[in-house]
Amino acid sequence: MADLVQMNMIQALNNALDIYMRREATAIIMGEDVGGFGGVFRVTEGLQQKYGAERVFDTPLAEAGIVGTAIGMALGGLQPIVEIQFADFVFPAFDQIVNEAAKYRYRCGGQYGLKMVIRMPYGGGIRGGHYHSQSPEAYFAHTPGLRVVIPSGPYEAKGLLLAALDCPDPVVFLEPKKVYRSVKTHVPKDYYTIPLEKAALVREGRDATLVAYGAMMEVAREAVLLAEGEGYDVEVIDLLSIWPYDLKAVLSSVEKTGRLLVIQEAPQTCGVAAELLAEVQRRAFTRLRAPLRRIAGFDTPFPYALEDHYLPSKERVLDVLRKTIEF
Amino acid sequence: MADLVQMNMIQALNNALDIYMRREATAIIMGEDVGGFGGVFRVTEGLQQKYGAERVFDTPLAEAGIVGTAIGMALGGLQPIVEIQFADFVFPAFDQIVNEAAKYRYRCGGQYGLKMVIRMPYGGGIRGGHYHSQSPEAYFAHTPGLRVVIPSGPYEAKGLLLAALDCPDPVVFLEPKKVYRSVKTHVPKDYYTIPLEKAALVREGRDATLVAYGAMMEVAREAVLLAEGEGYDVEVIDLLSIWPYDLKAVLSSVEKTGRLLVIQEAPQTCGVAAELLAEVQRRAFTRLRAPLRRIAGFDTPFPYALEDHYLPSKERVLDVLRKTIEF
Amino acid sequence: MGQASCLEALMTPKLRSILNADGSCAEELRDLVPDSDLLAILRIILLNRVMDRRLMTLQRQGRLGFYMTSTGEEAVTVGAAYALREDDPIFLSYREVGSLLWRKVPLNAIMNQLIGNAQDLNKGRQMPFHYCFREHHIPSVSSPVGTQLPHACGFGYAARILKTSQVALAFCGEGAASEGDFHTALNFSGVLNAQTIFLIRNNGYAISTPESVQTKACSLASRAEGYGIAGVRIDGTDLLMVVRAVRDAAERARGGGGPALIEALTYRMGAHSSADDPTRYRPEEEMRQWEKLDALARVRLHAKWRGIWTDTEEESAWADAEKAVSQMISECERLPPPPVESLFDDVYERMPAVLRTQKEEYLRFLRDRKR
Amino acid sequence: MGQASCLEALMTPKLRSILNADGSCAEELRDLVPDSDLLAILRIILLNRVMDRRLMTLQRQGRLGFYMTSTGEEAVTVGAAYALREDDPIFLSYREVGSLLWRKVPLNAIMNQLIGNAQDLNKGRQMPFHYCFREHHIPSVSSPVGTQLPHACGFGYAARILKTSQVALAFCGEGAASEGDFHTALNFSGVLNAQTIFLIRNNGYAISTPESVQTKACSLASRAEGYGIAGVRIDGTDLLMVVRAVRDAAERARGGGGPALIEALTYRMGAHSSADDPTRYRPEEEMRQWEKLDALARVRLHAKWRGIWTDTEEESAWADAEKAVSQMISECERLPPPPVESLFDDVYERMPAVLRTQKEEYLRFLRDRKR
Ligand SMILES: Cc1ncc(C[n+]2csc(CCOP(=O)(O)OP(=O)(O)O)c2C)c(N)n1
Ligand SMILES: Cc1ncc(C[n+]2csc(CCOP(=O)(O)OP(=O)(O)O)c2C)c(N)n1
Ligand SMILES: [Mg+2]
Ligand SMILES: [Mg+2]
Repeated sequence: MADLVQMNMIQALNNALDIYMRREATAIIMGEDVGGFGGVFRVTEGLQQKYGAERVFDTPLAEAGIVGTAIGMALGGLQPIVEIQFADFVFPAFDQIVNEAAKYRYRCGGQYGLKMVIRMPYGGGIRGGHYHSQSPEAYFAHTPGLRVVIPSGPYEAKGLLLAALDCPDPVVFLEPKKVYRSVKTHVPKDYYTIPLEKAALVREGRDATLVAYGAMMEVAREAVLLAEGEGYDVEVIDLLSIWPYDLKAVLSSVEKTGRLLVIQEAPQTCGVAAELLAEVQRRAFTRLRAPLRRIAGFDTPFPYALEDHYLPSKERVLDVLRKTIEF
Repeated sequence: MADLVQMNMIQALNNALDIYMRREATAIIMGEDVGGFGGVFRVTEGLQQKYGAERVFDTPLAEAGIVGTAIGMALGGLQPIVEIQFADFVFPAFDQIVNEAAKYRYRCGGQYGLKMVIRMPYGGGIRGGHYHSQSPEAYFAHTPGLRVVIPSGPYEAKGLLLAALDCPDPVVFLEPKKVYRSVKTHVPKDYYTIPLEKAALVREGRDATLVAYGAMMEVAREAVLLAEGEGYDVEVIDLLSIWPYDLKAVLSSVEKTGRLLVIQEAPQTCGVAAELLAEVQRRAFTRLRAPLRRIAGFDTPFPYALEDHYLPSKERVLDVLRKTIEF
Repeated sequence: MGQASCLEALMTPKLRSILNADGSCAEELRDLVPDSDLLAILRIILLNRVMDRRLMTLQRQGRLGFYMTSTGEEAVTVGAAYALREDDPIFLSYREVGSLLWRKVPLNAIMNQLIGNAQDLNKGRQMPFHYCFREHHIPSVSSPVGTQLPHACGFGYAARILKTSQVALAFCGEGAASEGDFHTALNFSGVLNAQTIFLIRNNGYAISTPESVQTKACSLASRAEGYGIAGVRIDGTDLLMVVRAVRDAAERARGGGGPALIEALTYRMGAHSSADDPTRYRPEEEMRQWEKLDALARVRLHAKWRGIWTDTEEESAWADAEKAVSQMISECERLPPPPVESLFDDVYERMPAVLRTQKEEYLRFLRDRKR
Repeated sequence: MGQASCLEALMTPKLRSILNADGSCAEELRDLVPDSDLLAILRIILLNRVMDRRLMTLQRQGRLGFYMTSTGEEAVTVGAAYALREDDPIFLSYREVGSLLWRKVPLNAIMNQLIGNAQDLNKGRQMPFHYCFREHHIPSVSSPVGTQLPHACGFGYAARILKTSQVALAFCGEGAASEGDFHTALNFSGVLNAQTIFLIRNNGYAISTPESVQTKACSLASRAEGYGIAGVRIDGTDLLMVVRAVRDAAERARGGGGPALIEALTYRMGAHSSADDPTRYRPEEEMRQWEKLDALARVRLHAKWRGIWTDTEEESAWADAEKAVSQMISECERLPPPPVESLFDDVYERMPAVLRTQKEEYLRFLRDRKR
């Protein structure tokens, strides 16, 4: 078995980047403050020192420029790994992502493909208010041509990032910043990947299926423990790949349990949970024993002082689990 | 009763703008080529001549600048009515729309609000390929703080635009360009509004509820006629306000029919149809007689040569209606 | 240009300045800031520094979520506000509390925002520094840098059309000047002949990124030509020069003469924010060099040259500032957070039914839990 | 500057040009384009015009979805391609079919794209003009204007790092220069020292919008200074000047000397596109003035001055062009559209399960309908 090391998510991501940069001479890392400083969350720490300032470098403060030039670098034979400092600041680059990166392979009939990863910390729970808390995954999932991936812990972060880096499509890689330093787990020292488009069955259960991803996995785990205390046996799925996603895994779980609850921090309307509910109710209709449910951020901008109310909590999840199972 | 005039959607929109510009001296119209030229679709034709170049004017070619300066104009006491030449080109302005316009009122505790309308032609059916065909409504519906409105015909266009113009919140007003000149209907000559957040019950029926909006209303109508020929009695709802929307109207219809089909041209995943299905199955669960269904654009970029296959067709709608009703 | 050459630039004649190294200035330029105003400004700079020091400590104690100092840049932030009319809107970036202090925004109003408590005019919706004081003509601050620039342009157009004779001033950092919004704002302002001033606080750094990585341009003011608007580069630690440049630009804009870009060279003496550690990316020495050139040092020297400021006066001003800040902290810290129900307000002017349902369901959940 | 002053600008010494009004040039500058190349370029210009005329007609007959002419701008589009190395990528805006013709992209490949048929390398996915010819180093065109500029910058960085000695050239219109992407691309190119040339075809209009509404700047080339890169403004109807400017810039960039911005003044002689009617917004007279200055008129005059071009030769060149275009049309129009199944390819390198399900369900629906 591979050597295991204790790592938090930052270290796991840094380690994945290090392994990849060592292997692929054409890979480069760029973004605001990612160079000597190592990024505001230190994910790229030490990499400029190791791989030089031509391969790991700070950019001017302009997200459209970062993604736009990265596209050109990919066309020119480099493999850009881009950091957007916070997911909230990705929107100036939105056109370059949804109109350019997402459509490039399709629009030229496959003559070019863009092998690039756009990393960004996302999500709430750090008292960041409107602009340091958003969860934009649904915008990207609604955009054909992009892959959207969200790890929930250090192990997932390393394996998924390495898989994303090996993937020939543009990948939007969202990192739950609340989890960055909050847990340490055993992570294999060497190269490994967690395949894209595959969800992880985290816990088996009979009574209901609970799907979450990113920082909400922690909430899911805690809620399920509470539910266990009340005698409910809940199956938990970590979605990991948000799009394209593992519908099969979700379906076969719901076919067993007949009940589904999806958690997301993003505003509820047109979010990822809506997508799962819509698709699952269609395909598992006859097996359903209760309305499929979701717990999401409210349809308000992300608040500052009241963020604990805004974010799905284990108590709310328990409440809905209870209602779903007792339906 | 008010005088009625035959108008196509372009004329109805132009007429609404004319009425509003006459009434509100602080209203201004800006966008690419909207001045002397009257816009590439001629929606603003004649308005610069009437209201002067300080109130109706061409801007430089930069959508972020258009929306960004419009926000400032609204703060400064003007009421901007902005045209984005095609919805496909709104993405450079995405940050200004989702991070600024959408959050402005909330973030300052209501000290300022932005009374502004962002108009844009959207949707397929004109052989516009990737970049003259997109339907971005879900991006905006997923963004709390914005209102999203889509008329389906000339009558709706005028009444909804006048309501949007009277609304104190920023409204993203999407105009189905395929319908721009394709139908003429009787439209009241004078001022009237169609309230926001209200759907229209277009046809009553017992067997299933069909929800659509924008250019898809035409497809819905045609499909329902075909279905009628097969003996199915389908209720049709024109959503009109995409967000915030009239859940009550949809629910009470589905509670009656037990069946729902939603049509959208946008890519399927995380679209508006997903939202409706998710919410309706939760709230009308015990009344459902068949899986709720949606017909949407495929999860690919919008194509050029094969757009007739991409767009939901009346035949596909009929096919799913049949399957839903015979479930 | 990197920070070294930025220092050099402060010395070159191309850069416009008024104050001499010894604190003197040409006699006829004194009137730019009469003695009484100079004293008021000096006191505000002291207050600014006390706030920076005390609130940074508060942040370290975990009593404040986040903090950003503006120490060193007060000649720009206070000077610009001073040079404007009271009803000219100022679109802040975030590092310009000095402008608020000149505008006489109450200290408690500022602190309530920093805390996000029940009295915060923003209703606790935003992180510290995202001020909005409509009464004082301060529109809402947002994090994404540069987004305020087109707003200021649009406001400046509205002012022209509505003949309010207001001039909108927008601050941004030299980092923010790399964003697309900078480009569109400046270009639109020329075309719209907006009554707008864009003021770049070029403090040498954007977090860890030095100006040399931000652009290869020798000066950011040189961008003005590419938009057909006025451009000037000034010594941003020279209060009189700041006042003159902003006043000139405001007068021209008010008279229909068009917008202006002012690049004010200054230095971020502190960390980027309470989350930052600048020793990781810049030499101590560089920071020390700037201490002689910083806003307080230069304004103080000038006031002494005028003979209107003594060490005793300074001592008592520091004491006043400490007292005011202490009072502000103790009064504001006591206040409760905003009520839960307020979470759902102000998304729209009137709450839509779909959102009311979310609110009701959540409040019911809270009630049920209590039972 | 509006169109009137644009015309003036063509006459001013500030604007760099080589060809004189009578078609002559300084003897030592002839070698910029040797006689044989000049003839080849002239023939391409004729071909370009025949395509424009014939395909516009085809469009009016409903046999082509959309068309855009580039008549008048060929000195820039052909000249720039000529001045580059064959493997230098050209990032097209959309009005540069001349570059493709110089690169010897087969006429049928161009036409297949315009039609979007089964042989289109883009598989019928995009509107006319959204070319991509990887073999000829032509990356994919996209509608949103200006988005190609950062791509060219990034490619130019890759070329430097990978030491391919390629230079990336990006075209854009003067309208596109107002987009944020212009700003970030040029600024990044300076900082990254990218091997990139930005070439603005300033043809006076963006659809109906004249340059005077696009910017208040006197010249777009003046923006170069604000990014610390080289900038030059040239007569874009002067083939030799275009070749020289692009060649100089390419040599400098290849040698590590950094990027350049070239503003080439030209004129959009036709409508914006087949959907446009320019008589609604510009005077006939203005158009007529430009006929004397257009690329064909000036290159022809120069070729005659060199004594290498006669009316007879021109006649036979026109005939050749007509023939080639006729053949292209008839061969390409015959081809069927792409197969339905192809709709789902190339979204990702491998089709994901969720998309395969959509494909299978749709193909099943089609099969069921047929029965
Ligand atoms: C669009 C966007 N991208 C990134 C950030 C993160 N960020 C916050 S401040 C900052 C540096 C800003 O530097 P500058 O504009 O020079 O202002 P200064 O902090 O020096 O006053 C960055 C990168 C942001 N706030 N907005
Ligand atoms: C982002 C974006 N906004 C709007 C448009 C619509 N549009 C297409 S071409 C054009 C004018 C472009 O003018 P210019 O850049 O000068 O190029 P030219 O057509 O003159 O060659 C406009 C506004 C677009 N394609 N992309
Ligand atoms: Mg700075
Ligand atoms: Mg043009």
